[in-house]
Amino acid sequence: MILAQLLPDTAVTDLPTLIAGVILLFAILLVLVRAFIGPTVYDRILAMNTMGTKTVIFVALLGFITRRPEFLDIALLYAILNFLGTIAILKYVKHRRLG
Amino acid sequence: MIPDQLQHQIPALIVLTPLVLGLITALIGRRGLGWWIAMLASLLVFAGSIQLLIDVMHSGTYTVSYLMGNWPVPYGIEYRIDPLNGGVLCTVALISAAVTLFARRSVASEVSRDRLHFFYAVWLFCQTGLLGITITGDAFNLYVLLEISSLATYTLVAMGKGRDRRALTAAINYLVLGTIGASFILLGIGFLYMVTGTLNMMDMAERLDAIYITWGTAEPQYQKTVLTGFAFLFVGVSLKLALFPLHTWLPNAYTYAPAAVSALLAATATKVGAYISIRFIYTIVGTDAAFRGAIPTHVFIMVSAGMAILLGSYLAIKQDNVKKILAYSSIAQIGYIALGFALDNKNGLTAAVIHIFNHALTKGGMFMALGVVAYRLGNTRLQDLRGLGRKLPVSMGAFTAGGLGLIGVPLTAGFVSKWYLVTGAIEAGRYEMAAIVLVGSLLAVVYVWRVVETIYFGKRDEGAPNVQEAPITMLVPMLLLIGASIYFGVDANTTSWIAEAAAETLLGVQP
Amino acid sequence: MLDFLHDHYNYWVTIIIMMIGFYAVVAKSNLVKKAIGLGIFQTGIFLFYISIGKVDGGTAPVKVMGEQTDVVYSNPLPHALILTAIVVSVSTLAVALAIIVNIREKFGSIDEHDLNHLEAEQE
Amino acid sequence: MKDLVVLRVVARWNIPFMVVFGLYVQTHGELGPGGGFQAGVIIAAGFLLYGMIFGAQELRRIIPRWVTDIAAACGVLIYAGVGFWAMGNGYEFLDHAALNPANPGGAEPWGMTLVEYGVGLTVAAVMITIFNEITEGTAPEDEPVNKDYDNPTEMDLPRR
Repeated sequence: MILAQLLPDTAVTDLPTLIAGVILLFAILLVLVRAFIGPTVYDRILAMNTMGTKTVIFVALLGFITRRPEFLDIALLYAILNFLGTIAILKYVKHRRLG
Repeated sequence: MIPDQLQHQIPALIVLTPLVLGLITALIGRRGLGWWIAMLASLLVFAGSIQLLIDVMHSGTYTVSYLMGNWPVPYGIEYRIDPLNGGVLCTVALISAAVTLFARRSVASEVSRDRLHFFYAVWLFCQTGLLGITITGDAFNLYVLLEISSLATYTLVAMGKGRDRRALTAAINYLVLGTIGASFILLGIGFLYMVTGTLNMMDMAERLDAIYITWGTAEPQYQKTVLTGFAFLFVGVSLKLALFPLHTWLPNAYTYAPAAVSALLAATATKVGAYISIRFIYTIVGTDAAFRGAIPTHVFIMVSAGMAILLGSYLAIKQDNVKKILAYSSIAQIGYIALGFALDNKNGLTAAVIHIFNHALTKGGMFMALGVVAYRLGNTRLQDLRGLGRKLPVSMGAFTAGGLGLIGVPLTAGFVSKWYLVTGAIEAGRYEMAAIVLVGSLLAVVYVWRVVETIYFGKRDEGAPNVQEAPITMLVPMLLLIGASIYFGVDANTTSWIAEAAAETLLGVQP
Repeated sequence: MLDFLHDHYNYWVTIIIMMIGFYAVVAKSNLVKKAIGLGIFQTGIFLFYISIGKVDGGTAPVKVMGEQTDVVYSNPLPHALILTAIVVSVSTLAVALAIIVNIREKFGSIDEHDLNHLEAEQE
Repeated sequence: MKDLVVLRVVARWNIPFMVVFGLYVQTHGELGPGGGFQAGVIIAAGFLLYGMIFGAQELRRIIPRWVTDIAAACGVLIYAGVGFWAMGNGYEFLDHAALNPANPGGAEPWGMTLVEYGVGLTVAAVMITIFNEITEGTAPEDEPVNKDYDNPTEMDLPRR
């Protein structure tokens, strides 16, 4: 439903991508549940990292559906920042410092 | 005198000079040059703003406009100066120049030496923000500059940590409340942008007028979005302005900041807040929607202002730290300004505008006098001021003269603004407000007398450190401001000319 | 009722996020949590701005390559405004954290109740 | 963390691409999503990754503090300089037509590009400065707080 609202008049003909989007959102939801219940910090970090990966794919998919290849740049950027963020959090948890 | 080319660029230069010189101060680093650059910037800005005000008052339309990047009006950022702007701009520039001169010795004694260049860089950024707010004609630009000045202010207040660590908690309190206020302003501007599709203040005002007309049938109805946006804006600005129930950040921030910062803040920051409310109520949203729409805002402001005058003065009486007395007195004085622009007539608005200027002079001078005390004694507790009148005759004399201005004794600037205010209140049929103003003056007598009595009739403790009069660089700006407040009390022609012109342009009366 | 909720869902999201942040600012006594709350509060406002820039059927405001002329773009102005506001928000967070670090050094605590006690003792 | 082979190799291979991607976003900003602000963050991200894996000392060795300080100020001065150039030539502040009076429309992209380069320089420098400020004062290398990955300590468990 959200997807249909995001893309009112773009090609809804490519149903497979729409289904892929919905599945991705569901996967993000599952990962979000893991991030909440936890139990250790590492579970949460893994969950957030996975969620970032899903977001990268979702942005790329969105670009594919709306026929805007520029979205790939954003996906690439988000992949970099996600990687960096995960490393930073892991390093902080293990060493209690960033430098 | 000034080449035409340069004169045309003055509105942009007023904001850019402190910004660029502040950056250079930060870049040059530890050479002791900071104060000189800050002084140079303040003097340039002061000269520019006087020139600009003269231009405005002598131009037929009472406006000077400058287009950033030469983009046509609704699209680009416009700097637009009218008498209200120009007056507030000159006030800010004058106070900044005077306080910068004062700051040299005062700040050197309160801020560690290797942070001095940083202090003056932030000091200049604070001026950039305050000057920019008054000069800009673009709503979002106003928000950005407001945040620049606020961020600089939080940092400056926190710099008082060397003398008293409570400066830090005061700064974080101010930061939390100030950021919430600024966010509300951002949200309010967002609502107005959503309705009008423009950010230029004049354009916004015109489009809002058009919306009111098409919306109104027999009786004007105001769109809920506009009123919601206005409500957010008003609450946000009131937080910045420290209008009564939202004033809680103010006393500690003023008390524990370095002396020069207290003087700058008390004299300019809240005044600029008052300017923003006047601008939004009168120019953009319009009094029809703000006062006579679904929400009678002026009644709220009057109640808050009345409470501010009475409770602010009452709390000032109860304080033991003189800086805190002045801080609570500032809350009361903000009440007078707010009352002035809530009256919605020419005399009330004139009172608000003129009191912005007069109170800035008076309070700036008084905080400088306390800065001298802090410079010589290290603190400003009331019991330590006993008998200082003989030791520091000039500063304490200036303090007393400023105190008379707070009370509103004839021949001081405070009297002029209170005269207009009481006239306006009676004209609007608000006799109870006129009564509150008079009661507030009586309360001011009490708290000023409490300090003056301690200064002149108290006995100095045995073995109290011997103190001398302050160095000349601290006395000159203080006497300048206090002298100006007395001069403009005796000869109010210039200030009332500008303030009345401002009130007329705001109320839409053809000059 | 459901339509009312659905038609204004961007407002609801904004309000909910703002109130979560505001709750953190008001209810948490840890100063760092207050600063995070302020960040959440402002994020709600950013989302509000972004949502009012949406044009029905509009695509991202990046010029479409090729010869198409009938492309509808979303309004890019709120995006530009919010980029500025995000910078402001980050600066606010930085200033807040710097002050909190100083508070930790001078008072030895960043809990508001402790700070109130310490200040009262100093009086 | 430089004793971890995977991270070290990944970083070695990734950092050049991150910086080049940043430059791409910077130069390509007017045609795609991006601009000086985003580019500055991406370039700084590359250096930050280097700093996190090889240590902040090492990062400060290749980019000393004075370089970032000057770069940050220079970026702003480039921005302001474009504006002052216009002012000096009798145009309004930041009127890019001053760059090429013969063809004002054609000068607009030039002005914007210069301004964006200034923004990118400042943002990259400020991001690295923030990283330096955060890591300054921590010991160069110390023992990991938690070496036992299989048995998380109390610190790793969620707190109430």
